[in-house]
Amino acid sequence: MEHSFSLPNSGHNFDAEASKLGMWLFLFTELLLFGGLFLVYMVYRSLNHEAFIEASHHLNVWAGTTNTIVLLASSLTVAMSITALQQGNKKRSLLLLTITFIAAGVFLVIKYFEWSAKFEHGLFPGMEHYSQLPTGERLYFYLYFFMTGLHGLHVIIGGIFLAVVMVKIKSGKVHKDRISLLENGGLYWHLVDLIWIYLFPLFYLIH
Amino acid sequence: MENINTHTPQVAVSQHISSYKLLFTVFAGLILLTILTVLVSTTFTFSVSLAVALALMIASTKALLVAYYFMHLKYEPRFYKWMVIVVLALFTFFVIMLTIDYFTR
Amino acid sequence: MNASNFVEGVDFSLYFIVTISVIFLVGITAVMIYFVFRYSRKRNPVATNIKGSHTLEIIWTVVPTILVLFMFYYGWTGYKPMLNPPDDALEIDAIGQMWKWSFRYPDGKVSDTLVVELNQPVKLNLISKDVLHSLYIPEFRIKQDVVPGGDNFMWFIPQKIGKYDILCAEYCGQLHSYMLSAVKVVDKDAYNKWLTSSSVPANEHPGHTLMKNNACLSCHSLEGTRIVGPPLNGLLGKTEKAKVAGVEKEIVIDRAYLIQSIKKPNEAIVDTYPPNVMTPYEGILDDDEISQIVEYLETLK
Amino acid sequence: MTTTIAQPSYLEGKKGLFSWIFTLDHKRIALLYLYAIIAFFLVGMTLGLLMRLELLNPGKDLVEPTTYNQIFTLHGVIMIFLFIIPSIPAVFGNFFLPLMLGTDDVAFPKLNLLSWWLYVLGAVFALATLVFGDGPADTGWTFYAPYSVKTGTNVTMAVMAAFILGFSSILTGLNFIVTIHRLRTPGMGFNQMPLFAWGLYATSWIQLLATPVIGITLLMIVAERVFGIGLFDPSIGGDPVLYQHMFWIYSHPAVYIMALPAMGIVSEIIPTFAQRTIFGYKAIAYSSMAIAFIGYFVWGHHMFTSGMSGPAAIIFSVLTFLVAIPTAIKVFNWVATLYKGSIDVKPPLLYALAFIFNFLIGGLTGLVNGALAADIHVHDTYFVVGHFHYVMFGGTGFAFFGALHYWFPKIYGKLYNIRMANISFAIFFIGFQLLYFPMLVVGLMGMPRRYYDYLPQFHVPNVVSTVGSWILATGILMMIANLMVAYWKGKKARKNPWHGITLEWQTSSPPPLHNFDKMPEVNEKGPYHYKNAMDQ
Ligand code: HEA
Ligand code: HEA
Ligand code: HEC
Ligand code: CUA
Ligand SMILES: [Cu+2]
Repeated sequence: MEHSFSLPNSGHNFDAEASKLGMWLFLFTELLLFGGLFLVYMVYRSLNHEAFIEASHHLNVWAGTTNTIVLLASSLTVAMSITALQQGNKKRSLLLLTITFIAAGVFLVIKYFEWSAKFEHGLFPGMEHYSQLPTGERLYFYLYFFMTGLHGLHVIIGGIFLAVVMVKIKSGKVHKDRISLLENGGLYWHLVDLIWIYLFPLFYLIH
Repeated sequence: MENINTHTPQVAVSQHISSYKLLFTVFAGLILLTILTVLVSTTFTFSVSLAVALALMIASTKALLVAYYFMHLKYEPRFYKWMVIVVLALFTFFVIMLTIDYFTR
Repeated sequence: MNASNFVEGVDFSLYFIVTISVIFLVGITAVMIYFVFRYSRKRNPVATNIKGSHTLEIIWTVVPTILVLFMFYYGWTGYKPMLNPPDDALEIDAIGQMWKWSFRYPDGKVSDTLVVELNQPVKLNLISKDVLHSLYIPEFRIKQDVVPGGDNFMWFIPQKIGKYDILCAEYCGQLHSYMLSAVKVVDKDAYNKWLTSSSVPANEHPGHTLMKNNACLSCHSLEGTRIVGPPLNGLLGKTEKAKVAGVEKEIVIDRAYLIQSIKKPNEAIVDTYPPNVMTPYEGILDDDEISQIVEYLETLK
Repeated sequence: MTTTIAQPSYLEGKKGLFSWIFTLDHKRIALLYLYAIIAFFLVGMTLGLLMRLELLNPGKDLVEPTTYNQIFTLHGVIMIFLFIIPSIPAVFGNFFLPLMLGTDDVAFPKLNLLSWWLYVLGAVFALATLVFGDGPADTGWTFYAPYSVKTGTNVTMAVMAAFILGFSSILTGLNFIVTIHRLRTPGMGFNQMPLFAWGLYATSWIQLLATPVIGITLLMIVAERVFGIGLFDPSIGGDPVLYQHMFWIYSHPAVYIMALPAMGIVSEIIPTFAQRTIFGYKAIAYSSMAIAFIGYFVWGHHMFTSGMSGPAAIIFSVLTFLVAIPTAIKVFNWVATLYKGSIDVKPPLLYALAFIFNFLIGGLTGLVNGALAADIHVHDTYFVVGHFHYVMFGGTGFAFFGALHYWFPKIYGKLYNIRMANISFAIFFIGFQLLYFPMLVVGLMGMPRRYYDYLPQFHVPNVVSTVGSWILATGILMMIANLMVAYWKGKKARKNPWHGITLEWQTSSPPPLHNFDKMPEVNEKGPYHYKNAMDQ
């Protein structure tokens, strides 16, 4: 009579709490990945203080501010789309995610223009102008490209993640009672935002 | 650690639903803080360390808002908050140790 | 008498820790073996469940804590003086580069071996021209990394006449284990005599001297054997294959090429040799010195 | 009562290569890791043997200097990233964590498979350096800048390998944390968990939180090599010492990734063979967490000679000594567990006792390294090489083989020849001491590490050491042969040959596909509460 029992807590059963916990843990690794870069930034900024201030003048504060607002707005829409789906409003949820998606695009386009401006001025590591910069400023630009580049990569990954979620919402695989994937996508997206919240003052706002 | 988990996880986890209004309020706060930090850095001249401290404080407030409301940290079990605190403490320790080395050379 | 003023502190911390360690090692091992025999299944067929003891836990937390704090303390007292060189120390630049030590004295004299005067404190300013090295004098119990761009130093008082090994203790590439030298501790008279004597053989070409002093010879032979870099004899007029900006080219070696090869070796990488190994000597050697070297190279067949 | 229809064992189920390399079953994944890890272990050891041959006499014996440098780098990279870090968690953690928790798999089986594939990919990268570019890296496993940026060998690929393997390690850790939090069987709280699970739990947090730092650091090295100019270059205001900080922020905690699971194994083996409850369960469990936590803040002890500031050196040294305390607590509790036990001396116990002995020597020499004055003398000498082989090989390595002997009957349902196992253990142990003790001596005499050639005064200890390596090799090969013979024609093992009482012994040997035919019963009084020694 005992021959069919199922183990409790089986790994093969869906466990929403587990997947959320897993996502948070993953976010911690992402935080420390950037954390490593922030440590390097901290040390080099303290060793080359003047140079960092000087170099930061090459950045456009308005572009940075706009991007900050764009990213914050996209975070808002993701959070709202979760609320929408929790309330069972699939359409609105999809709409909000679409807006997020577009915001991600806008962010990347602005970043693209910023980067190409720097390229034109030859500020990319290894370029002519770059190698004539005083010491310290070169570090700044190296870090700038490395950190915003890695962040941009995360924006792209987050965007893909959200796109997958959208498809699954459409096909009904992700819905009101099984919302984990959307929540995790949201968590990831907020993390991307969180990191930018620090990148912005550290690179754009040193005066 | 004991409080989360253990016995009946298959039951759907209770979901907190954040109202649109709350989310909007938080967003408004975030925008205000962004404007504040830009204003502070472009219009006033502080001593360097004060400026850095201010910028980081504002950024951290923003981060806290995002984590607390957008990421639903506020509604998570206590264990999640502990994890976040431990991770941040860890990073802070890294910062402190590096600072000790570089500033006492 | 110890070889240097640091031997006592370092050795004391070592002996202190080793003694305690041996006591613990022997004690724990003995108890372990005794238990295994005394409570073997044959002698003790039924075990007693003992869940633990707070008293014991506290004892074996507190006792080691106290012991390690002493270990720390003696480590610290042995180390602290290394940070504070006396003001009257003689300052010598110790230059490390792949794979050679050289020592520059205040009056400009450059030497491969470090010669110091008995009981006269010496401070070595550690300068690296390429990668990390570490200057290690085992008998003196001192070691300090030589960091490019850094300003590390080490100091000591030599207390015993003799000759002691200098080793490189930080991995620095192919010939790391051959980056050896020696420190010679001599009395005042011998030191002064050495300082005023010239180490350069009278009829040596100045280019040759420069090459000796700048570690060229640890990578290049002058008679045709391959070490790390290509042999440097008979170069002028020779054709060889090299990669220029990633493109294979045939190059006829002339004066300008030699000068460029010394200033910016990475502009043209000789076939079958690695890039980035040779330090660009631009800024290290001035134009006069480089032309002296090139002049000397031209004399080699 | 137990009239269950027995399921086929996990080994019998589906056949064929694909049923293995794409399996989601944690037990099969564990075996995939086991085979890969043993293979790399043999490669790494062969390289070790080559080094010892080269060092038999001063001067050239066998290879060129650069080749030697590449050999010890590859040896270090393989041993650290491909053998010892994944070893116990990925093999025995994967296999036994779900069994010990009384559940049927880890939390994310697909992620688990992904970890294995990342491991394979990383391994391919590491070995590809043999073929592509200008040969394997010759930087040492520490990849210190600026040499790692300058050298012509294929550092980029080696570093990428470490990066990928890091991700594999992170995902394993993540999986285990969630498994432990979510999948314990009813009735098993954290304090009813076996100590091996505690060890893995502490380890997983290190894997999760420390590994990303080295990931990013290694990416900086790659970027630096690709753009030819970079972050640790003093000529642009950078600082090579910062690289060391970043490297050790991970790599010191990583040594506890290696040690904690091994300590978990020892905490399993000792109570089983003493047939009594473990002494100080909570002390052992929580000291694992303490080691993991304090272990994050001692990285600077690898850099005492780098020109670190005095105050920083003091703090790192004090913390280094403090991290020894929780380890001491464990050692004392293990020894106390033998007291009034009913001890059955079988090969797994021998390995566990050897672990304690070797780890004592390794740990106590670690204290010498941690003392500022003494470390100035012994840093980067063979004393350090001796220290870390004692803890890594003498400690974790012995625990790995102990675990293999302990769980072999459970994994394969076969029993090995105990006599042969004892003999090979003895040879292994003696060879080990002969190989590594002279390193401590020659280190104190002042012989630096990573030396292709050495001064004549260091000759004798090096000869002893090389001879030891042959004896050790004999022992290991005998041990592996013995286990292979058992695999092919060993006697069928009983369900519970050692009379253990953690949950993995409640299922058949080898376990069925879904781990348990019958709900496992949790011992409410704790995982090691033996009712009556011999009643199973
Ligand atoms: C499994 C891996 C492992 C483990 C567990 C340890 C454990 C320890 N290690 Fe080790 N270590 C390495 C692997 C490991 N190490 C490696 C790989 C390197 C070299 C890396 C490289 O450069 O390539 C290294 C290098 C290294 C250094 C740098 C040396 C140098 O380069 O100059 C130092 C310095 O402090 C150190 C210290 C310690 C200490 C204090 C412990 C402690 O955790 C040990 C604690 C244990 C005990 C103390 C024994 C048990 C205690 C008792 C029986 C109680 C009685 C004792 C007391 C009185 C306290 N280690
Ligand atoms: C778990 C980790 C681990 C293990 C197990 C070992 C095992 C061994 N290591 Fe280890 N070693 C390291 C980790 C490890 N090592 C690390 C991290 C470094 C630092 C690297 C660096 O500086 O960057 C190092 C450095 C190092 C050095 C210092 C090099 C130097 O500084 O110049 C030496 C020197 O003797 C050495 C020797 C050995 C030997 C002889 C073994 C012996 O165990 C090997 C014994 C050999 C056998 C048991 C062979 C059995 C197998 C066969 C005979 C082959 C059969 C083959 C097939 C069937 C395919 N190692
Ligand atoms: C660390 C090792 C190293 C040192 C020190 C070194 N070189 Fe070189 N050298 C090389 C290598 C490797 C090459 C070949 C790769 C290249 O062309 O850059 C080379 C190439 C050269 C060449 C071009 C040879 C040819 O055949 O075209 C010249 C000339 C030269 N070195 C001169 C010098 C001089 C002069 C010094 C000292 C002032 C010196 N080198 C120091 C490693 C070294
Ligand atoms: Cu210079 Cu090693
Ligand atoms: Cu360490």
